[in-house]
Amino acid sequence: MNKTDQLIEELSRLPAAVNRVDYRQRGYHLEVRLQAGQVPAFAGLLRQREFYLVFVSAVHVSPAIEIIYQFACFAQPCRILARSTVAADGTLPSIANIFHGANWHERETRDMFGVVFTGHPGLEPLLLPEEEADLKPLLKEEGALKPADQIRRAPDEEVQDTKPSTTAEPGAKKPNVEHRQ
Amino acid sequence: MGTTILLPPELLRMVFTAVVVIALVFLNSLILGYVERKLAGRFQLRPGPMEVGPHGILQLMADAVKLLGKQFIIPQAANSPLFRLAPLLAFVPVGASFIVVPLSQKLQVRDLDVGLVFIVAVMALNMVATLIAGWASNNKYSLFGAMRSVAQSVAYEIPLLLSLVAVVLMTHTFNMQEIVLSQDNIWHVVQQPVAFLIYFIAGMAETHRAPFDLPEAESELTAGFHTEFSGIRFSFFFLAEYTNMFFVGSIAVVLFLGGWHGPQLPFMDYSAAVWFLLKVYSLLLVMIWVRWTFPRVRFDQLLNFCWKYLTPIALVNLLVTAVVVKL
Amino acid sequence: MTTNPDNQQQSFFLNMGPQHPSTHGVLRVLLEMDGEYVRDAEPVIGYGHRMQEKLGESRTWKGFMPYSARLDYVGALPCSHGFIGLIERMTGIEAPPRAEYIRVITSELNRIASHLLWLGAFLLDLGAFTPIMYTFDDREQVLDILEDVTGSRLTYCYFRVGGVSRDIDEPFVEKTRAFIQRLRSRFKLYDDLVTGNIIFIKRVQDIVQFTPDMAMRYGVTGPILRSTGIRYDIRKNEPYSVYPEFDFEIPVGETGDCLEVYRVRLREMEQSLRIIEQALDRLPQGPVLAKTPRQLKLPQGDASFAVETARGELSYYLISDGGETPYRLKIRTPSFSNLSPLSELCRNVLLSDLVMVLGTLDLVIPEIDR
Amino acid sequence: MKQYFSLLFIGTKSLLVGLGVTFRALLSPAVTVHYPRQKIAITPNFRGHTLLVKDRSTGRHRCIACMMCERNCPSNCITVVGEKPEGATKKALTAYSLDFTRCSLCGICVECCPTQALDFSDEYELAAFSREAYHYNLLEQVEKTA
Repeated sequence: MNKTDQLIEELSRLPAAVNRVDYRQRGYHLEVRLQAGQVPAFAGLLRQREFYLVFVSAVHVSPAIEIIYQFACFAQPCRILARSTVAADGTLPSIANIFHGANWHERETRDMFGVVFTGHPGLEPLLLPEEEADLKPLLKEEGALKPADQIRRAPDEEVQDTKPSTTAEPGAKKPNVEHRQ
Repeated sequence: MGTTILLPPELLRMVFTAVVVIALVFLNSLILGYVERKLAGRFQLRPGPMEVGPHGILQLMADAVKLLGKQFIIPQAANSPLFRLAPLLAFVPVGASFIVVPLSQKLQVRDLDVGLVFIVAVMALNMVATLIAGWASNNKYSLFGAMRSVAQSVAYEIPLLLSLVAVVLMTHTFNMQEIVLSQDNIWHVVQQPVAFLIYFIAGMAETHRAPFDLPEAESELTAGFHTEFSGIRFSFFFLAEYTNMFFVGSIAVVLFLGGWHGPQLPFMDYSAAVWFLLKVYSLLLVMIWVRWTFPRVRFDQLLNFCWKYLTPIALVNLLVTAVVVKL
Repeated sequence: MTTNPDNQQQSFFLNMGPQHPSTHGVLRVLLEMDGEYVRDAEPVIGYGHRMQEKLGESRTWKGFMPYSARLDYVGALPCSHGFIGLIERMTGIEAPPRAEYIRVITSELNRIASHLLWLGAFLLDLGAFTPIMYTFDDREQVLDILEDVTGSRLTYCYFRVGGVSRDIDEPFVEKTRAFIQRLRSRFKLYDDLVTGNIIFIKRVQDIVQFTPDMAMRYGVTGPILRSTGIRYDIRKNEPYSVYPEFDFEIPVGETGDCLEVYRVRLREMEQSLRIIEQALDRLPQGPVLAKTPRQLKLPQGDASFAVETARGELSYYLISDGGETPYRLKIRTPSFSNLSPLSELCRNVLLSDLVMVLGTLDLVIPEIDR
Repeated sequence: MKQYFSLLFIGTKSLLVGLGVTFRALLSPAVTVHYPRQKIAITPNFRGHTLLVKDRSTGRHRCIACMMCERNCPSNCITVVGEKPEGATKKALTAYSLDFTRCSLCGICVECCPTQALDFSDEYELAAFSREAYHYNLLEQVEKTA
């Protein structure tokens, strides 16, 4: 039993849904689905297994914002992508006291999405100015928001055929006329 | 002086020398500023100033005109009188100390018997100017610069004095003329190489030249004690730095490199100043060379180097000198 | 002078930046000082924030291509490499072997250029004015070579999905070989001028300690991580492009102090030269741009792509809903994570040491802020 | 004590070696070019702002006003206006403006052009007092060139 298998077993005991994925297509090895409450336990486990934090970020989908964690390991090629949906009140436990680097990543995520990480040592704005704390620029607008299943790749789906598409260019790319004479 | 009445020829000589010295001080800054920039360029594989005048020799003039034309800004929170005073205080004492420097046998404004003591006393004033400049700016970086300057000057004055005393022990005089004359046969640098080296290093530290330019340290303190100065008052610091360098070089030449001694020239009493200046500038070139080669030392290392290396070695050197002189 | 009344010790705050000569851009570090000793150093970032991730969502992947080079403008090609690699991974397009070789050659040249700039700027932080001119002399050679093939000197837009925009020719190969020769002979000069210099050694040795544990907690990557003795390089651990075909080493240090970081970076340049040399020797013939459809939609789903830039791991994570523009594009930049342990690193060091540590981190501020 | 003197010795030696390096530099020629009196040859592959190319055979530009460049431009800095003259079957270009202040010189417009009507200029000495100076009218430029 190699290290990755051990890890999968330990993760499933959390319990978390673990998927092995094709690295060549996805760029990571394991896909993990977490409940909000399991996040600290999951991070603690990876900390013990000597993983490092690549990033914490989020994506705005309906019904709720998903937080994305990526971890990788110095010792073996194993990149883990974990997802968790924020709770109904828009909060999620912080992992900043387990992986100290998450401190900034979580602050950035709060800037961009307004997700509140509970237990974070100081959730102040990081990139955006303090006076614009309510900006949340990466939240999708009404029309652009997609349900979560529309951004998932179907399991075992082959890479799409790369035939020339016949669809027209999007109208959104029309230049803004009043700026240019 | 009291009741002594100066004879007209002597008075004439003094006035003439004073004019020469003042001209030299200002001219020196222009020359040295240009030479430094040109050499810095050459050390860095580039030509240096090239635009103003042939090979850029008028560059410093252009800079001076620019600085004269600039507004002098006094920060609101600065201590205005001190802030105005500091640049003058930085420049005037060093200028004044040239009174006792013998450029040649006759080109010396006033030959004091305690010439060396006078010089050392004036040198210490430089530190006060830096302190006032840093303090009056009311800028934290400037204050850092000022504090560093004080600590550095206090520390490095000790090995500097010890190395000078070694020469005094040999010549039994503080009189600059007599020190030079005592080197008629052999320069003190041959008898006192260690003292010369220590003097040179400590002198670089006294003048805040890299790698000891901690009070300015632009990568740490932006520009240290003169961060807030602009226009003509900034140029006074600039002037003071180059005058200081020239001054340190002059003392080294007087004490160690045989002063004006050199091959015979017509009007030797006056023209020997050529040899003097030649020696001074070759020392200054080495200072420039060092500046454009090394990284800056850290503050604690600077003091460690002084207390752990320079001071003990200078003390041992002084002891050995004393024993040898006594025998 | 403001003092902090809550603190028993008389400490005060010092604003270093956003305009300061050694923060290398608009970084501000809020320092709590006790005399010249730094009690706490908190980086304040975001002054160069351009919302690159939102730009990624509002433009097609093709439109984002030039932006990818503007993340880390000092080593732009590896950044582009990551983005192009990601699109190729998602769409399944493969670049011809010659294009992959060219990508590796230009990326490595760019890495050398970046390290040379760092070397000069780092020494400038330490107060040595001359080395930066020597490193720029070398770096200009790289930029000339790259300009010849990419058309620009800094923010290249050279890689294309399915290849590169322009083939390299014989003069390029010759110039690159000449540059390899030249740089190899220049290392001696850097050793004489810098590496052996007692002032330099005393300034950087044993001041702060990077540890593997700290690297894991903060996600520190790149030469700083390797200086602690961990042999981790995306080019070896999760190889991309044609890197597995080359024989090169990952230089590692032992103690993890700033001198080790310096040594690792210098040795990395030598390894990059080795890679370039091998790539030039084995450069395959053929096209440099695969036929790609004019309109190319990204399939629904997500993918990640990590590359080793001069500063560490840069990774893109793209989520597509199958539309014209990415649904979400996350950019993970190395300096962001490398800067975050600053407050832990710089406790009770002198102000000069803090400047030295900032120099060691090799920060590119727009890359942190994105 | 031994360490004390060995450090002193090694340190002094390293400093002298360093001085040697800069001294050699002092004696070697400058590597910089005295711009603007001297200029180095610019690579033919240099990417300046884009130009409409003059077709040698027809003496006119090749633009067919298909708007590909305008649509593909990541920075939205190209505006192409084409009109169909009466009786003609094809659109003719009436205005091509490039807002160079926003251009990122990525070269996508040059690559996607179906008629190779665009190319890079080798203009690199750019300075002006207003933004508007960089709003180039490429159609006018190509018609002016002989």
